[in-house]
Parts: sequence; structure tokens; C-alpha cells
Amino acid sequence: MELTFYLAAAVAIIATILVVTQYNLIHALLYLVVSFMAIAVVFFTLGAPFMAALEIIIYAGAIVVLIIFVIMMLNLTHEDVQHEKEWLKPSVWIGPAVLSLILLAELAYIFMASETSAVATQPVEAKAVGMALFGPYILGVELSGMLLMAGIVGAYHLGRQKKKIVHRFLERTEA
Amino acid sequence: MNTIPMEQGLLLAGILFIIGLISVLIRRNIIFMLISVEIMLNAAGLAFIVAGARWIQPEGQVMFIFIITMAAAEVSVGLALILQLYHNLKTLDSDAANVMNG
Amino acid sequence: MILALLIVLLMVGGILAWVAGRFNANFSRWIALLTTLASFLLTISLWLNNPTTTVKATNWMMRYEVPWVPQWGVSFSLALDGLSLLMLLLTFFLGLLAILVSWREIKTKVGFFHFNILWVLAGISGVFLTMDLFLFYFFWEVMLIPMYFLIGIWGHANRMYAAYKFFIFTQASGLLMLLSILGLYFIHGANTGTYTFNYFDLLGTTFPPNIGPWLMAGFLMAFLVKLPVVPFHSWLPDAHSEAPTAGSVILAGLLLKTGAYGLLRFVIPLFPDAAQSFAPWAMLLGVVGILYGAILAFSQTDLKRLIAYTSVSHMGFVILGVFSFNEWAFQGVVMQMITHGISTGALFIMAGFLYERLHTRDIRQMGGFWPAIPKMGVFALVFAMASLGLPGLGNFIAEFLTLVGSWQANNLLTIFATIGLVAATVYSLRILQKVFLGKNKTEHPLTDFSFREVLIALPLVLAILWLGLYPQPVLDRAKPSVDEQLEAYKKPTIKPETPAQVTMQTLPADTVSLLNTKGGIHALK
Amino acid sequence: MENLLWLVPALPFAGALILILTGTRLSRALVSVVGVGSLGVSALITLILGSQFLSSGPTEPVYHQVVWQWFSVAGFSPGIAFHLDALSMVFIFVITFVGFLIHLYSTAYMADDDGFARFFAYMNLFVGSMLVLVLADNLLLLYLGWEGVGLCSYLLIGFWYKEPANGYAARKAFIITRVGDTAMAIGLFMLFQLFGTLHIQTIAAEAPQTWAVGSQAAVIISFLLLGGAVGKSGQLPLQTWLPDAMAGPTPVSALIHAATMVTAGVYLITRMHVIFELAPVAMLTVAIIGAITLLLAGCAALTQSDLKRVLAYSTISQIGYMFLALGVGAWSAGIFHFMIHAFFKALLFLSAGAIIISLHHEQNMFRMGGLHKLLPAVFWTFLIGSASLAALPLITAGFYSKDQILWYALAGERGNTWLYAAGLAGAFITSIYTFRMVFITFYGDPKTHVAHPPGPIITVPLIILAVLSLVGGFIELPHNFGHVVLFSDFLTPMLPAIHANEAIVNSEWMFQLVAAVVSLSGVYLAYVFYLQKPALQTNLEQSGLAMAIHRFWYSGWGFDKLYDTLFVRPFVFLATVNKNDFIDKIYAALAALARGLNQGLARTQSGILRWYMMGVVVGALLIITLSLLP
Repeated sequence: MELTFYLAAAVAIIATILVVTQYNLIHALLYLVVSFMAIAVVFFTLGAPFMAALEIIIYAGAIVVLIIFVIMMLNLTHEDVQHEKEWLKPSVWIGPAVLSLILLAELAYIFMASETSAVATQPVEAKAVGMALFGPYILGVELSGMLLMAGIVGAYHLGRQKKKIVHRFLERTEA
Repeated sequence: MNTIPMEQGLLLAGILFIIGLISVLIRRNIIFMLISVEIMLNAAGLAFIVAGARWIQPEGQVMFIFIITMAAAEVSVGLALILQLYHNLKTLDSDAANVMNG
Repeated sequence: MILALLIVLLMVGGILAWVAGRFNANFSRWIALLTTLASFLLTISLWLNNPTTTVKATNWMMRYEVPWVPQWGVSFSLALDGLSLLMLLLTFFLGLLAILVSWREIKTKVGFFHFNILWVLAGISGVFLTMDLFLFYFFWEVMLIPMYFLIGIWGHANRMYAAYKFFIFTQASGLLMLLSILGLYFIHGANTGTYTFNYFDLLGTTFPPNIGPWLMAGFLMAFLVKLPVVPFHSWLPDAHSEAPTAGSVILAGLLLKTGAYGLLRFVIPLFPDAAQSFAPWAMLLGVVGILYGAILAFSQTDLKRLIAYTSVSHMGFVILGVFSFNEWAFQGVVMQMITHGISTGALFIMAGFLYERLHTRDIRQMGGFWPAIPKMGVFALVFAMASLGLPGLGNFIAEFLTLVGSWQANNLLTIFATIGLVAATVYSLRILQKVFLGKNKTEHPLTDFSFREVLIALPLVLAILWLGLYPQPVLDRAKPSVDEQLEAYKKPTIKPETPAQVTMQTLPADTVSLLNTKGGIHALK
Repeated sequence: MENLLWLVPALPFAGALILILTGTRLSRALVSVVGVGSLGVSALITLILGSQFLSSGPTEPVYHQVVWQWFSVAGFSPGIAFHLDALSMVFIFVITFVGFLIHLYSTAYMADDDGFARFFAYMNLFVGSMLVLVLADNLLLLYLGWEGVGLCSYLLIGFWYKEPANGYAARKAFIITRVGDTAMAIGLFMLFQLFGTLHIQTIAAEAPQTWAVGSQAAVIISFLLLGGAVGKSGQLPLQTWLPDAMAGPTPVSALIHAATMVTAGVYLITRMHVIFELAPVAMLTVAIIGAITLLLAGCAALTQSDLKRVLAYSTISQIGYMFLALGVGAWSAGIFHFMIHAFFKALLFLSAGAIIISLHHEQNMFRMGGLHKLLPAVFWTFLIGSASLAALPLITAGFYSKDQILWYALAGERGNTWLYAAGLAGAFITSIYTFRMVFITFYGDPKTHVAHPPGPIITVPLIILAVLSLVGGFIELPHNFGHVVLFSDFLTPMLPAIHANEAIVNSEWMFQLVAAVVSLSGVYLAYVFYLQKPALQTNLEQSGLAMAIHRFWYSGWGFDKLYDTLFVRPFVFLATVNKNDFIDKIYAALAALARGLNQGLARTQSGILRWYMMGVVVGALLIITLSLLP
């Protein structure tokens, strides 16, 4: 199991790095799916098989598909890839990258400084999760439901192709 | 059965988070930024799972479910916004949307 | 009751004038004029109905007090004594003139203009009458905001800048005063258990060590900025020169006096110890103001700006006198408040009349107007002479008394203040020379004073002459209040008894050495 | 009758008020009636008062009248109150009488001027203020008159206001005298602090009991009062305004800058003589100032070419004599000279005015000449005035008054040889410049056409003054020479008498002779130089040193330049440099700082998403780093 964890972790890291370095959106998304799957494996090794399933279904499935749909709607061409190349110059990314790596180093230092403790062997059953969710966290579940509802309504509202801009100050932007 | 140290799990979460962060910072394409935010959210979820596994408690997974829910909602709204942005500005460049500068 | 009526009358009149202005500009003018006239007559009747204030029991002619926010100890408390009465008379007198000078000058938004004028007057009357510190702060703000509009709407070219500057200076300093008022409130509350803003209750509050000077500093800031004292004067030239004539008159004649009044009424009695230790510095500020204002006045080319700087110079005498702590100086300060209000108000009115005729305030474009407008020349001559302190005119009495008083307190500074009189001569004569004498540079046809303008200028001349030749009624009125402010003064450095009594009653052989050590001579060495 | 006292100053004021209020609406004749008439009545009342005064004898030598209480604050209660004693009597007599003559003369002199009514309004205002000055029973009222005459002097010097130079001269006069007044005002503060009153008689009564002779307070107060006196009287170091004051119309110069106002300083010192006598240092200073001034001004007068400027410097010089007299304690001699000087100097100015107006406002002596045939009446009166000024012996009043001063400068208790020598030298210079003026103006060839010879209204006052300049001296004759002491007797109740040094009192005739010889030799020198051998003049002009001295004296010993560099320019510089008020700049900088900060912060709101993210990262980094640090 340990080996699985490390392998999956390595895959996840490499895939994620590839996601952020791709110029083509579709390629990046494919690597993203790989990354999510690797993380699902990590979940599995950590004794959360139900979460691993969720990860694949929702992240690698639903969310990525959503993004791909949008990309298809936007009709991206080779030009956009070229844009991407122009935008991603070393002079642009070197500063933020260094700062972020410093942040990572600090995080790593914090993790390492605490005493070592192994993750326990037992998996946490989906049932226990369900009991917790609908027990003490019922309020959170309801709020999540509302959030999703709001997300759907919001997405619908925003996603409409409005012929007429309602706000009078913005009328000039719309023909 | 296994002895994966918690630090290693957290380190993985940290590395993934930082990669996502770097991507948010350097990308101008707004869809890439959205993807990067997903990576960061996922990394945060991973950290919860690791912690839940360490203490053998369900709360870590509960939190992950909440995060996943939020991510789904965020993506849907975010994508709708991207569509509107693209519709108005004819570009995916986030810097072009700086009409609210001070 | 009559006191509240005065303020309410003005406020209601203001609203009426605003409403009437929507129908007819002249309605609005007449309403404003009649309202102010009514207040003026009411005040005169107060004067006549209270012939002497020598009732020893209290110096207050009348008081009016109703609770306002009783849980916080705020009451609507008004009181009238000689000082307030004099200030009210000045307020309404100048208010009348301000409305009269605006008769032709203001043509836009006439209703709102008179609303603002009347509300400024109401605020000023409130400041002069109120005996509740919370209410005082309220009125302090009431007079500020309409003034801001007066400058900002009807002013000259650079009016917005001037209005902002005026507002920020006075508002910022006013907030410091609010802090001090609250500090006083809480300290008094903690000391006695009753939380009140009442002036009479707050008198004689004892402070924890080192707190008194800070609380006084808050009050001082508000009053010194309003007065104004160098280095806080810089709002004044802008505000005065950009304001419409009526605004300048009210600013110079009345708003500055609220600062002086505040010093006399609040700073001196509330903080006797702190005021005493601050006195040398305050006097120094006064002297610096006198000389600095005079030098700057000399160099200005904008007539209204020039007059504004003379105000800075003259107000230096006020602070010099206030911090001398004796009756001569205080009476001098009271006289200075009144006479400066009249003479500088008059000079601004002259500048306004000139502006109406020439559409410029630049004295480099003036000169040689005497043959064309001799009446105006005579009036301007009188006011310029008043401004330089010619004996026989009111300002002389004021300045001489102030200097006599300050001489008892500090010889060296008084000498420098007296030198200020020479500087006053220099700038006053410059006004006359540049405007009325010399060769006429413009081909502008000038018309001499109309009847309305004579009607405005003549009372000013009469007032300034009356104050210069027979100021006793004013001094008598002010005496009880002045005595009271001094009484609150616990341990004066200079005993307010006249040195005359010392020398006249007992004349020992070594009086010479006694006199020599009394101060005065040694400071000269 | 003594209740009429208040009318003496009130009438001119009333006249002025009427003229100001009615302005130009009155006809010229009516203006003259009001202007001259008010003063005439005033003079009449003075005569009545004077006769009553003399007849009442020494028992009650003082009239006192409180018109009203001016104000009263904490024991400080000056009144509008008049005090008439012998000293004031002399002054009001001179002011009203000479003033009346000058007013009369002015009706002709100013006849063609646009500002006729304005002129008389100012003149009446002046006379009123001057009368208040000399009649005041307290120093504050005196100060009122003092400033009032200063104002009128300003107005009248700048009477022809269209010429900027006149305005400048007027302002100069007002400001310089105001400098002196400031010293005087401080003196008043001190007096009030020490005595609790400014009532002159009270102070005079108490001062000797309060102070020992030479006491510090007395010295300081004397010096401060002296400051006021030198300012008003055009003495060193504040004399520079007086020559420029000649920009005014000539009657003004005669009345204000010769006969009355400039002697206010003399009056003040005499009035406060009790305090001055307690301060010997101040007395000596007064004498020295007088001596130096009379020499400096005399030398300056030698070089002037403007007729009126010669007279102006001569006025400074003659007032120097009065100061000398006061300084040596010869009070009545000083006042006597004041009176005589008022006669002959008014005469000289008015005659000069007659010449000037006859020659179309020509004031340069060197463009005159030969006038003794063209304007005989003026010539004779001018000659009499000059003789009196030069103190020609026996016949002129000036001889007796000046001789008295010289005598006491030597023989008085406070006199000494140096002061005497200065006075004598001054007398010599006086007669030179006086007759230089006479010879240049009236002899030689006529250079300018005489336009209008003066009419009777001009000549009558001249003749009256000329008579006074001759016979006025006979009321006070030296004791070895008739011994008439009417004038000093008149003043004795008021002013202490001076006693001559017994050792040399018998040789007084010798000194009189010296004085006479000196003045006559001055006349002769002038005659030689300017009439007999004008070649000498050209010889002198060729020498560089003489020319340099000439220029130096011509400019009044360079005082103008000195004050210009010392005071005027620094003041103007300071004012112009700081015209925009550097304190305002501090606040402007504050405002600019706020605005700059605002702009700086606004720039961070770039609208670029990544930039905001970057902010979050940097913030997180900072916080984490800080928490990691021990």
C-alpha cells in the first residue's frame, strides 16, 4: 500500500505540473483527469474508498465535462494556443513561482517539524460518513443543498444570452 | 497494513496546492485560472482526508463532501461568468476585465 | 423663552425665505431682511429692558433651560449675559448689512442663499447663547455648513477650493473640541457621579494631573483655528477672498468672533491652571499673528485677500488680550471683537462694492478713484483709519486697552505687538493709496454710492465713531461677564487690582525700588 | 466764560464735519466762510479766554473742563477733558491765530483747486486735532490729538494725490511719525502701570514723590516719550519725513510742518517736564539731539535748491534749537522760540507760497531771481521773516528768542560749552542759508515770468505775520537789555524757571555780541558768495570734495538711503518673498501628500485578478513567515 501511495502521489504531482504547463486547454484537461484519478487512488490508500469514488465521479466526471462543454461552446482555435504561449513567458511566471515555492517550503517545514505519526490502518466506512453527515452535520448538508440550488439558478441566469441589457448605464455596450 | 506518515500526505496536498496557486498567478486565460482553482480546492480536500484518516474519524470525509459540493457550484457559476465575459469582451484574457480599476 | 425664540425665528425665517425664493426672489430678500430686523429689534429691546446688570446675585440677565436628552445630561440651555448680548447685537447688525449688500449682488438661487445666511446667523446666535456644551457643539456645526454653501455656491472663481479648505480646517478642529467636550463630560461624571454637559456644572471641574492641558488643547484648537491664529490661519485668506461679500462680512465679522468668544467663555474659566501655563505661548502666538498678518497683508494684491490678512493681524490682539488675564485686556478683547467686526466687515463691504463696479479684486488695476467716487473714498478712509487704530475710532480703544492689559502681563511681547501698529499703518495706507489715490488707470466709468450703499455704510461709520468716542455703554455691559471670567481665574499671576492703588495710597520712601521690582522695567533691560 | 473752552477745538471739528458732509455742494464762498469762520470764532474765543486768563492773575491760572467721560475700565478712566494753563494758552493762541491767518491766505491760494472743500475740511480737522492735543488733560486724549494731526498731515501732504510721489511722501510722513508714536504708546503703558492713570496733572504731582532723580523708570519713560517727540518734531533720527512733506500745498507746510504740528514734540516734552527733570540723562539726550539736529539740518539746508525744502530743513534746525532749550531746562525759552518761530516760519512759508503761485508753481530757487522788484510786498515780508530766522540783532524777534536759548545753553545749570558752540555754529549756518535763499530768489536777473501778483488776501496775513515777527520778541528781553519778562512770567506758574550761572552772568552782553556778530557775518558771507562774487561758487564746484559734501548734504546726510536699506527694503523683501504665505504651503503639502497616497493606493486597484491574488500570496507569506520566526 505504501508503494501505491507514493506512486499515485508522484503521478498526481507530475500530472498536475503538466496541467499548468500546457498551452492547449483540452490537453490540460486530460492531464487534469489523470491528476484527479491519481488523487482518487491516494484516497483509496488512505482508507477512504467512498471518497475516491466521489472524486472520480464528480471531479473527473462532472466538473471536467462541464469545462469541456464550455470550451466547446467557446470555439477555441489555434490562435488561442498561440496567445497562451505569448502570455506564459518566464518573466511572467518566475516571480509568483518563486514566492509560491517559498510558501511551499514553509509549509513543508511546518509539517516536518511536528512529530511523526502514521496514518492509521483502518478505513473509515462510508456508513460512518453518512451517519456523521446526516447526524451532527445535517445543517451543513442543507446549506450545501441551498448552495447547489443557488449555483444552478445563478449559472442559468448568468449563462443566458441576453439580447437586451437591463441596466440602463450599460446600454451602450449592447447593440 | 500500511504506515503512510501523515506528513507525507499533507506534503502532497501542499505541493498540489502550490502548483495550483502558481498556475492561478501566472495564467491569463481565465479558464486556466478556473482549472487551477479546482486543483487548489482538491488539494485542500486531500488535506482533510489525510487528517480524517489519521484520527480515524468521518469528519474529514464530511468536509471533503462539502468541498466537492462547493466546487461543483463554483464551477457552474464560474463557467457561466466566463461565458458572459467572453461574450462581452471577446477574449478569455482576465486582464482585459480591468474596467473596475481604481 | 425669548432666547429660544431668537434662534427659532431665524431658522423658521430661513426656511420661509427658501420656500419664498421659489416664487419670487424679492420675497425671499424681504423675508430675510425682516426676520433679521426683528431679531435685531428684539435684542435691542433686551438691552433696553435690562438697563443695568449690576444685580450682584447673578450676572445672567435671563436663562432658558429645557431637558433635551436627559439620560445623557444634555439640555437645551440658553443664557444671556452682557457679553452674549453685545455679540448678539453685532451678529444681527452685521447680518442686516450682509443681507443688504447681497440685494443686488446675488442673483442665482436667491432663496437658498438667504436660507443659508439666516441659518448661519442662527448658528452664531446659538453659539453665543448656549450654556450646554453639547448644544454648543451642535450650533458650532450649524454655522459651519451653511457657510460652506455660501462660499461654495456664490463665491468667486476658486470657490470650491476655498470652501473645502474652510470646511476641513474648521471641521477637523471642531472634532478635536468634541473630543475635549466628551473628555470633560466623562471626567466630571467620574468625579461627581452626575453626567452633564451643563456649562455651569462643569465649571470648576478638577482634572487628574496632565489631563487639563490636553482637554484645553482640544478647545484651543477649535478656537484658535477659528480666530485664526498663525499658523492655523491659512484657510482664512482663501475663504474670505472667494466668498461673496455677505459671506466675507459674516466670516470676518462674526465667525472669527465665535473663536474669541469661545476663548473667553470656555477656555479661560474651564481650565484656569492650564490656561495660565499656556499663556506666554498664547501671547507669543498672538504677537506673531499680529506681525505676520500685517506683513502678508502688505504684500497682497487681491483686495479681499489683503483685508483677510488684516483680520489675522487684528485677531492677534484678541489672543494677546485673552491670555493677559486682567480686566483691561478682557475689555479690550470685547471691544476688539465688536470693532473689528464692524471695521473689517465694512472694508469687505467696500471691496464688494468695488468688485460690483470693476469686476476685479486686483488692486494693481485700481487707483485714482477718488475724483470719481468721493463718497466711497471718505467712507473707505474712515474704515482704513479704523483698521490702523486711529484714536477716536473704536479699534483704538480696543487695541489700547488690550495693550495696556497685556503690558501688565508681558512687557516684551507688548512692545512687539505695539510695533504691529506701525505695520498696520503701512498696509492700511497701502489700501488707500492703491485704490483711491494716484492716477486713474482704468477707463471704467464709476458711479458713486447709491442711496442703498450709503444706507449700508453710514451706520458702520456711526457705530465705529460711537465706539471710539463713547464706548462706556458697551464696556458697562461687558463688565459683569468680564469680571466673572476673571473670577473663575483662581490664582492670577498679575493681581487684577490696579497698581494705582498701591502707588496712590502708600508712598514709602523706597517706592522707587518697589516699582522697579514690580516687573516691567527689568524686562526692558 | 471758561465754559467756552470746549468750543475752541469743537468749532474746527464742526467746520470739518459740515464740509465733509456737504462735500462739493457748497459754493466756494460758503466753504471759505465755514472753513475760515469756524477757526476765526475759535480764535476769538481764545482771545477772550486769554484776556480772562491774564486778568485773573496768578491765583487761578488753570481752567479745567470735562466734556464727557471717555471710558472707564478698572480704574483707567480718561475723560474727554480739557485743561487750559499757561502753556496750553500759548499753544492755542498760536494755533488758532496763525491757523486763522493761514486759512485766510489759503482761500486765495487754493482758489483754483478742485479740492477746495476737501482742503478746508482737512485743515479744520487738523486744527481741531491740534487743539485737542494741546488742551488734553490726559495723555490718552493727547494721543488722540497726536494721531489726529498725524492723519491730517498725511491727508494734506498727499492732497494732490494724483502724483504718486506725493502719496509716497504722505505715507512716509505718517509711517515714520507712527514709529515714534509706538515708542510713546509704550511709554503710556508704563506710565499707566506705574501711576494707574494717564491724567497729566496727577502724574506731574506724583512723579517727584515716587521717583528719585535719575530713577530708572523715569529715564525709560522719558526716552519713550522722547521717541514720540522726535518722530513728530522731525528730529534726529526720525527727521527724514519732513523735507518730503513739502509735497503738500504751501499753506499746509506753513501751518502743519512749520508752525504747529511739528512742535507737538516740544509741547509733549514741556508738558511732561516733571518726568524729564527726574531723568537727567534724558534731558541731556534731548539737548544733544537738538544740537546735532540743528547742525545737520542747517548744513542740509545750505545745499537745497527747492525753496520749500530749504525752509523745511530750516524748520528741522529751528526745532532743534527748541529741543536744545528744553534739554538744558530753559523751558520758557524753548516755548518762546516756538512762538516766534511759528510767526516767522509761517511768514516765510506763506511768502514762499506767494512766490511759488506767482511763478506758476515754480519751486526751484535757481529759476527765480530778481523778484525784489517784481514782487515788492512779498520781498519785504520775506526779508523780515528771513531776518528773524537769521536772528539779526535788536530788531527781530528771532534774535531775542534764539539769544535766550544760546545763553542758557551756556549759562544754564545743565548747559555746557559744547552745546553753546553747536548752537552758535548753527546760528552762523542759519544766517548763511537764509540769506543765500534771499539773494538767489530776489536778486540777480529775473528768470521766470511773474504770472499773477498776489492779491490782498495773500498779502494781509503776510503783513500781520511780518509785524509779529518783528515785535513779538519785545515781550521777553534779556535782563541786561530792558529786562522784559512778560512771557516767562506768564509761564512761571507752570514751568520751573531756569537760573543762570552766576559766574558769567555779568558778561552776558559779551555773548550777545558774539551771537550778533556771528549772524551778521553769516549774512555777509552769503552776500559775498551769492551776490558779490559768484565766481567763488564756481571755484567751489570744481573741487571734488566740496561737490561730494554738497551731494551728501543735499540728500539730507543720506538718512533716506540708510533707512531704505535698513528697514524699508528688508520689509518689502520679506513681504514679497512670502507673498503666498509659506505656512499655506505647508498645508498644501499636507493636502498633496494625502492626494499622492490616494493615487498610490488607487493604482493598486488595477482590476487585474492576478495582481490581487499576488497580494493574497504575499500577505500569506508574510503572516506565515512571521509566525515561523521565533
